[in-house]
Amino acid sequence: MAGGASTAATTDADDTTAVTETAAAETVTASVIGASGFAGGELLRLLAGHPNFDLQQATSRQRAGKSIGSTHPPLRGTELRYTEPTELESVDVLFAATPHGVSMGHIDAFFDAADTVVDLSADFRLDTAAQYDEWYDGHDAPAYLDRAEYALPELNRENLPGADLIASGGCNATATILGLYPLFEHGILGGETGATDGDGAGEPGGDEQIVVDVKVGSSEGGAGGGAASSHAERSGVVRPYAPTGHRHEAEIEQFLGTSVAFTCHAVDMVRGASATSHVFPDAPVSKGDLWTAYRECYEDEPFVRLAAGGSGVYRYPEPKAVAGTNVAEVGFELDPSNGRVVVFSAIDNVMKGSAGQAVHAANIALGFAETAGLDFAGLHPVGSP
Amino acid sequence: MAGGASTAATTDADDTTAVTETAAAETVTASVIGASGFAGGELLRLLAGHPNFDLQQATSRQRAGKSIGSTHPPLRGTELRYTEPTELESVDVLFAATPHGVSMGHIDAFFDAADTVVDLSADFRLDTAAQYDEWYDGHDAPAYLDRAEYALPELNRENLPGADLIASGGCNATATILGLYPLFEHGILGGETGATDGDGAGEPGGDEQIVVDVKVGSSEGGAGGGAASSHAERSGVVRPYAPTGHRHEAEIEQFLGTSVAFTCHAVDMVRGASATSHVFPDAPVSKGDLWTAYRECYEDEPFVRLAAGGSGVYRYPEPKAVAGTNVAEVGFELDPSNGRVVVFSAIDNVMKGSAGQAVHAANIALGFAETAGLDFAGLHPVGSP
Amino acid sequence: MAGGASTAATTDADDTTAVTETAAAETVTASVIGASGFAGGELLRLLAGHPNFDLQQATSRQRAGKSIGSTHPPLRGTELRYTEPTELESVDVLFAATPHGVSMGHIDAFFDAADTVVDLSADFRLDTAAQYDEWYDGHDAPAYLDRAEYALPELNRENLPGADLIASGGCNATATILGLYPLFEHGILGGETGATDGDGAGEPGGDEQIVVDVKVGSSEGGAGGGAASSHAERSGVVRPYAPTGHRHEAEIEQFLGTSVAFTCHAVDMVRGASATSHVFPDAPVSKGDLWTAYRECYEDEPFVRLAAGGSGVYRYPEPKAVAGTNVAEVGFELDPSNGRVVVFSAIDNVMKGSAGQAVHAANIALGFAETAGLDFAGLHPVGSP
Amino acid sequence: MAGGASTAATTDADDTTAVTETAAAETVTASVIGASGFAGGELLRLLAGHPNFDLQQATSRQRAGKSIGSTHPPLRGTELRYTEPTELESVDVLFAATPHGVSMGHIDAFFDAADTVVDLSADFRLDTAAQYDEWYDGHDAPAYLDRAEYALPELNRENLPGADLIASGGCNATATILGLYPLFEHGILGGETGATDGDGAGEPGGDEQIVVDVKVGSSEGGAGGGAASSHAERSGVVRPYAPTGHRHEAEIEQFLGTSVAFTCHAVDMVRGASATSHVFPDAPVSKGDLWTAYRECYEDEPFVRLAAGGSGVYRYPEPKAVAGTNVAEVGFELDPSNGRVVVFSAIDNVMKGSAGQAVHAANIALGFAETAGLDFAGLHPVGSP
Amino acid sequence: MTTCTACGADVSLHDDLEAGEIVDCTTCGVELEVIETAPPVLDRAPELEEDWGE
Amino acid sequence: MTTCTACGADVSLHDDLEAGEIVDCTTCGVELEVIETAPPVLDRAPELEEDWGE
Ligand SMILES: NC(=O)c1ccc[n+]([C@@H]2O[C@H](COP(=O)([O-])OP(=O)(O)OC[C@H]3O[C@@H](n4cnc5c(N)ncnc54)[C@H](OP(=O)(O)O)[C@@H]3O)[C@@H](O)[C@H]2O)c1
Ligand SMILES: NC(=O)c1ccc[n+]([C@@H]2O[C@H](COP(=O)([O-])OP(=O)(O)OC[C@H]3O[C@@H](n4cnc5c(N)ncnc54)[C@H](OP(=O)(O)O)[C@@H]3O)[C@@H](O)[C@H]2O)c1
Ligand SMILES: NC(=O)c1ccc[n+]([C@@H]2O[C@H](COP(=O)([O-])OP(=O)(O)OC[C@H]3O[C@@H](n4cnc5c(N)ncnc54)[C@H](OP(=O)(O)O)[C@@H]3O)[C@@H](O)[C@H]2O)c1
Ligand SMILES: NC(=O)c1ccc[n+]([C@@H]2O[C@H](COP(=O)([O-])OP(=O)(O)OC[C@H]3O[C@@H](n4cnc5c(N)ncnc54)[C@H](OP(=O)(O)O)[C@@H]3O)[C@@H](O)[C@H]2O)c1
Ligand SMILES: [Zn+2]
Ligand SMILES: [Zn+2]
Repeated sequence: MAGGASTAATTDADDTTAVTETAAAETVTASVIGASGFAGGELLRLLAGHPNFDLQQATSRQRAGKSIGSTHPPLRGTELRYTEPTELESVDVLFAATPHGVSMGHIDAFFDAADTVVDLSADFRLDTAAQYDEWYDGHDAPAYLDRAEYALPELNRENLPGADLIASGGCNATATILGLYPLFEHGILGGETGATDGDGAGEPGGDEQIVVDVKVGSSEGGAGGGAASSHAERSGVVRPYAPTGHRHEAEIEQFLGTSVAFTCHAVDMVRGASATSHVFPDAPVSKGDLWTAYRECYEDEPFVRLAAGGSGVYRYPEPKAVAGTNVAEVGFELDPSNGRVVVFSAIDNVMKGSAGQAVHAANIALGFAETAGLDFAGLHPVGSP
Repeated sequence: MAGGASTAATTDADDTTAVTETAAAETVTASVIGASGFAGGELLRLLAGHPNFDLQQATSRQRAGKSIGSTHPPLRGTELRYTEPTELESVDVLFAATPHGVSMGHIDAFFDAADTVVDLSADFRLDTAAQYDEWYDGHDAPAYLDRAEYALPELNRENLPGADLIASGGCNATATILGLYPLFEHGILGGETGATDGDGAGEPGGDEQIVVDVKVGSSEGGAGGGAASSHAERSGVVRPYAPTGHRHEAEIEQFLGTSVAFTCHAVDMVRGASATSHVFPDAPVSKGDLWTAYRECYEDEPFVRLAAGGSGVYRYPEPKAVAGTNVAEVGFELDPSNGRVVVFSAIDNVMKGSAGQAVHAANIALGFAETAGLDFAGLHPVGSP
Repeated sequence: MAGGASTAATTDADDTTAVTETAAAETVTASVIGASGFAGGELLRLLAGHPNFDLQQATSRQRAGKSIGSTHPPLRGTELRYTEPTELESVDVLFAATPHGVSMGHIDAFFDAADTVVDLSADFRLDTAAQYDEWYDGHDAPAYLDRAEYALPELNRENLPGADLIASGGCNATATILGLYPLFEHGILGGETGATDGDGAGEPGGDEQIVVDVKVGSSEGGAGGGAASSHAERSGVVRPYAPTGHRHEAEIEQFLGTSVAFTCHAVDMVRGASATSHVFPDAPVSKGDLWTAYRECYEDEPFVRLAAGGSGVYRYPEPKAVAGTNVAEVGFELDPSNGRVVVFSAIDNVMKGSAGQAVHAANIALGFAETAGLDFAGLHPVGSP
Repeated sequence: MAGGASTAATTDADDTTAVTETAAAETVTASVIGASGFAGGELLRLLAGHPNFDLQQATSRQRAGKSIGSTHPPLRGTELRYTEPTELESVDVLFAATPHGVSMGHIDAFFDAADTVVDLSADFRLDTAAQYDEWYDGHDAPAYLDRAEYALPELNRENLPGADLIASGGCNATATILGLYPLFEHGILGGETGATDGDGAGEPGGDEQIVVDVKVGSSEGGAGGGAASSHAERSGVVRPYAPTGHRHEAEIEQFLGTSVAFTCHAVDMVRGASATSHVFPDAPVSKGDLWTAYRECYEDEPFVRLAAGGSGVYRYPEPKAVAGTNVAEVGFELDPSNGRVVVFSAIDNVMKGSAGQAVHAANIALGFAETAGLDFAGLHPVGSP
Repeated sequence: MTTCTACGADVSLHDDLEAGEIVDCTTCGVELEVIETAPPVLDRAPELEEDWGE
Repeated sequence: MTTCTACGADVSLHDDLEAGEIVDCTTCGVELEVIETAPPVLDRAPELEEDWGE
């Protein structure tokens, strides 16, 4: 017998010592709904290696009774088996990694089972039912929208301690917002009006045309499968899959206070989302101004890494440099011929774009070390991860 | 209308007729300089299957004496061996597929050997020496610039018959120009001033901000190799390799009469270039207007195929749908939320982006059927070609 | 000797002559059952470019009424639409590219509609009903088994002229048999008993242990899709998918007269099948003996190319060198330390492994030029096609 | 600033404290020779996250003075810079990840600088100078061969405590040996004579023909690059790169006491080595016998995971299931038709095949926890890592 | 021949067309529903939110 | 704890086991059917010819 999970167990043991020393609140119980999916599987992996979480249940309707390692190779050898989502036991924290619409339909049941709910879907990210009417098919539990805190910790971590309904930011939105935020924060975009105020309700910006051209990997589509996402059809693509009208625009607009012209392409990788934002500030900026803006925003951030030129092979953000990690790479370049700023941001959609961000947010909400369970630094070389 | 198998079928029929009618001019001799490279190898392949060309020499300094099949598997079994580029014999047509700067340095020798020179490099694409000073390191043979005809046959085929120095359009420029041209041609962009007049010297357009976000395969870098383009480092990337300042901007601007904000990413494919252009017309347009513009420009083109929505897996242009072919897929979508038009164009950089376009131009210059030698319709399924 | 561009050139010339000479038999009508699948789509593509076939119908139950280009990008712009397989019109030749079991259930209806049936499935490949009982779930129409001719033209083309039920050889079987056949033919394996006699009924060989280790692309699984063959799960694999007991063993044994120890791995490509056969001849052989055996078998074959050492990057057979073509690359190496012969063979499973081989067989059966419609020589460079 | 590396840095700081508190043996200093390469970079990453190592120097001749993060993205933000290998400072342990031949030429200098040398190359893996004459180009420092301990901890961990010259097992050899060892250990292969005795000097086995068919990723070739390993040429291959005569045969034979018929293919992944061994035991075995053999050998091993059938997508060993980890997956299947046992083993060549195995061996040699620094469990989903 | 309501191209239709049948335009690919048959009248078919890759 | 019929490893089972339930062995992965519950008896579950990739 062998591998990851058992190693994690040893680690747990060591940490247990630490736990004994500090305080009872140190370890909390947690379950994952939608654990057989890609985001849910990542949550299982992260919780297994996390010093402060004790995993109780993992749900899957289709695989109930099977071991979690039968789906997720890194968890092979683990004894835990999937249970039905209708058989939730009491835990401190419930992570929901189900498709859009599921959490809003079961939120009462979730709170019956847990004190804190961390939702990875879009169900509680927007502020108002009206937004759900506009971008989705309405909302089943609008009463919870006020209670929910959107979580993109770099921008609003102050809102998270003690939050009991956390709406973890979406993958493409996270990449885009992290890339553009310093420009708004430092007044390079948005005039005096556009800055966000930390609760996600920015004032409307000017009439900037912000073009965001996104490239994503196949894991964004989830574990389902189907002819269009088969290996033969999906390999080697540069395929415009959301030419316009991507729902994450709603989140971006809510957070940055400006709309974006957003286009999404599927490319040949499994993990990764890369956003290239093309913006045209009203007033000229220098590359030094940009460095100042980005450094001031992110230099103390444990999960943001700046890459904006430099030397060697890896000069700008790229998804494979952050694959498997909770790190967002952010960078920029200035186009002297037209005053354009090109902003690049790259994340692993299954980590910083979903499960990692959710754990990060939970760490803050529950008072754990922010980086607990999230310290994997990535691999080099790595192919198309 | 356009494309694939149907074109091939029609072509066969037409050619047979043509063959019966015409005569001696039917077959010309041709040689390829830089034949061991990617574009040069493709030329060898195309000429071998072309009814009107008789291949004489293929040059490579490093592989002189070796058979051309030793480098290019599709040519295995062929008797031809590489020769030194200094030992050119007389031919009707010389194709040069050498790195930038080589043709301009040897252009006199090229014309000593041949009546017609088709150059695949950027050496004769720009109109003036001043442009070479601005975008490159100047020009060695500026006297030839007037003589050269830029070749992007869909836009300026009328200039090509009889041309004796042909500068085949660049890969990323071709993709971009084919995507944007109908918008200028139909006044959707460029006001009354911006339209091109067919000789590549457009009038300056308005102050549109045209963002062009390009994704390219590794064959654009040529056959060289090196640590950064090794499989381990280059696999699975979404890597900003020309964030700003790409030299093809010069060509695009020369042809469309407007500058573009251009950014290029390397992605994980070998053949292919995909350009996504984001534009904001001054006046509102409908999807019907767009269809009219694109259909009028391209419906009779043998090598342009429109893809703009529809159903199935392949709804918009994508490189793998045109891999191995001389076809450019062009499509568009309208973003109702901000009046943006998103234009997608996809080509095989080794075909429509270089060797195929060069043969197409030569066909026109020499009075052959336009599609001669270029009828391969592509593969389905295909992975990351 | 054989292959690529040279073949194409010769073919063109020959065909022109042939066309002038012959007459009415020149063009026959054909339909494809299962045309929305991978093998069926390839048939459509090949028939569209074939000088002697006139495509009538393409069936798909799920896509009836839709254009064939909606599924297969190379056929975009073609007017033909899918029809129901129950509405077959009369044609000369019917190609069936349906899953195992369909043809045997509809064979009477097929012959009602057509004079000649070319089946790409395994339904008529084996000689006896007993073999279907052993390897499959029995046979529905055993009376047709005697009438059917197995088609692997390099080995039994003499059986094909005039055949009216053709069972096109399987992909992995084709790769394996083409690799091993010269060893049996030249007595390097099989003693005096093992040689095949052309009708697929070889005498049992000796007790050689022949290990065949196969690597295949995802298109072998067909166009279906499903979670296991999704891009995210299927990318980057070296996955043993048929560790033992692959059904193609039956075909190989029937043809070579010896059983093989056969194991199949899925690897990260879409098109391609590569068989590495490890054999231990009883008597020592030299590399010269091997060259003699392989050259004598294959030097006149239009679709077999030998690659067994040499220089450059492409020294041994590999699938990407033959992607899109009907060529099989075959090669070998001698292991002096243990007398082993390692045989490599590589094909494109959608071409030489199914649709191309079927057209090749039909060409022979109907008296057309063998290479008609099959002259594409492949691409270089090419990625993971 | 951010990410993995800073976390690692913090850890280092903490550990320093720990060192002062506990005992001298707790934390040792280490340097890496050849740190800009793939194996060397992985060592840097592992040592940065290891509780018992304090990294001092990382050498690169070509990048001396540059930061280690400039080459290896996971280490971005780390302050350490490359130094010349000629400027080694004193450390407890020196890891050498240089090409074959370098360590043997500098071994005296290495021992001048360090008490313990862990070499990742083949320079000290074989027992005798005669073997180096046979398989390599002789040996420069044969006197050290007796002193060196080969390290494949699952098989000979008892030899490692206190060893001061460790020759970490080769990647393909490790995969092969781990797969076959239980068969010899349990007498399924090798008769009464073939079992190894733990010091790598097995008795000669019987005359089994063991065929080992290996598939490897591009990182096995190191960070160099070159035309043949460029992305365009190396993508999508199933390329026989060592048809016969691979040098790892020497290691395998030395350890298992039997020769193997060994063939290596390059496939399209970056990290990973997969060995499929086909063996024909003299006496019949059942699948239960195999389970007993493999479970008894490996059930307590922290880094071996058995996968031999089961359900779901991941049924047998495959490289992507272990990418980034020090785990070897081992499995098997029985072929009832011919008594063959097919053994599959899969590792990450940069981890279990080199850097991970070296750290594992060092952990044992120095008395640390075996799994220290090696607890990453891998990713799911993951593409072509 | 009938005109596609989306792109304006001609759409070729077979003879025994039935109302309610879905065909696609070979130029733009949109799915069109046959509303009437003699003469043929086509309208944009209701968009199935078909998954096509993500 | 019960023994897997395929690989011989221990299989951990939860308390409210029901006959007919399918579990998999965490060592070898085979699917096992619960034949009896007190004490638990497992047998190899009938193999579904599940597609797992080709
Ligand atoms: N993948 C990403 O990159 C990403 C990024 C950001 C956010 N997200 C969000 O994370 C969520 C999960 O995404 P995913 O990609 O992991 O999807 P997925 O792979 O399809 O997994 C969905 C999971 O939910 C379960 N499930 C489905 N319907 C359910 C229902 N009605 N009740 C209970 N469980 C149900 C499924 O298992 P059973 O059907 O067996 O119960 C499965 O475990 C989505 O909301 C997605 O938008 C994903
Ligand atoms: N690859 C593309 O997608 C693409 C697209 C559009 C345009 N182009 C243009 O096409 C040209 C060739 O590109 P490529 O990608 O095929 O490059 P490549 O693979 O690097 O090939 C270059 C060829 O030129 C030869 N060569 C190099 N220097 C030479 C010299 N001084 N004199 C004579 N021959 C020389 C090389 O062979 P020896 O060194 O052995 O002589 C080789 O055959 C370039 O100008 C490029 O910009 C390429
Ligand atoms: N792919 C290869 O590499 C390969 C190689 C050698 C041989 N083959 C053989 O070729 C055949 C087709 O393989 P494929 O990979 O192309 O499969 P595929 O992609 O799954 O296509 C199957 C085709 O058959 C149709 N079909 C399915 N069931 C049918 C039925 N009951 N009646 C009529 N039509 C039916 C399907 O369309 P509708 O469901 O819409 O009718 C589809 O057009 C198989 O027998 C396979 O073994 C394939
Ligand atoms: N890659 C694998 O999968 C793998 C697996 C098992 C074992 N190994 C073994 O590990 C070793 C390293 O392999 P690799 O793949 O990491 O190779 P690599 O990527 O080519 O790296 C080689 C390293 O050695 C340095 N180097 C080269 N020549 C040197 C010299 N004469 N003196 C000092 N330093 C020198 C290089 O840097 P500078 O040139 O800048 O000094 C570089 O840092 C090899 O012996 C290999 O056989 C590798
Ligand atoms: Zn239309
Ligand atoms: Zn078991």
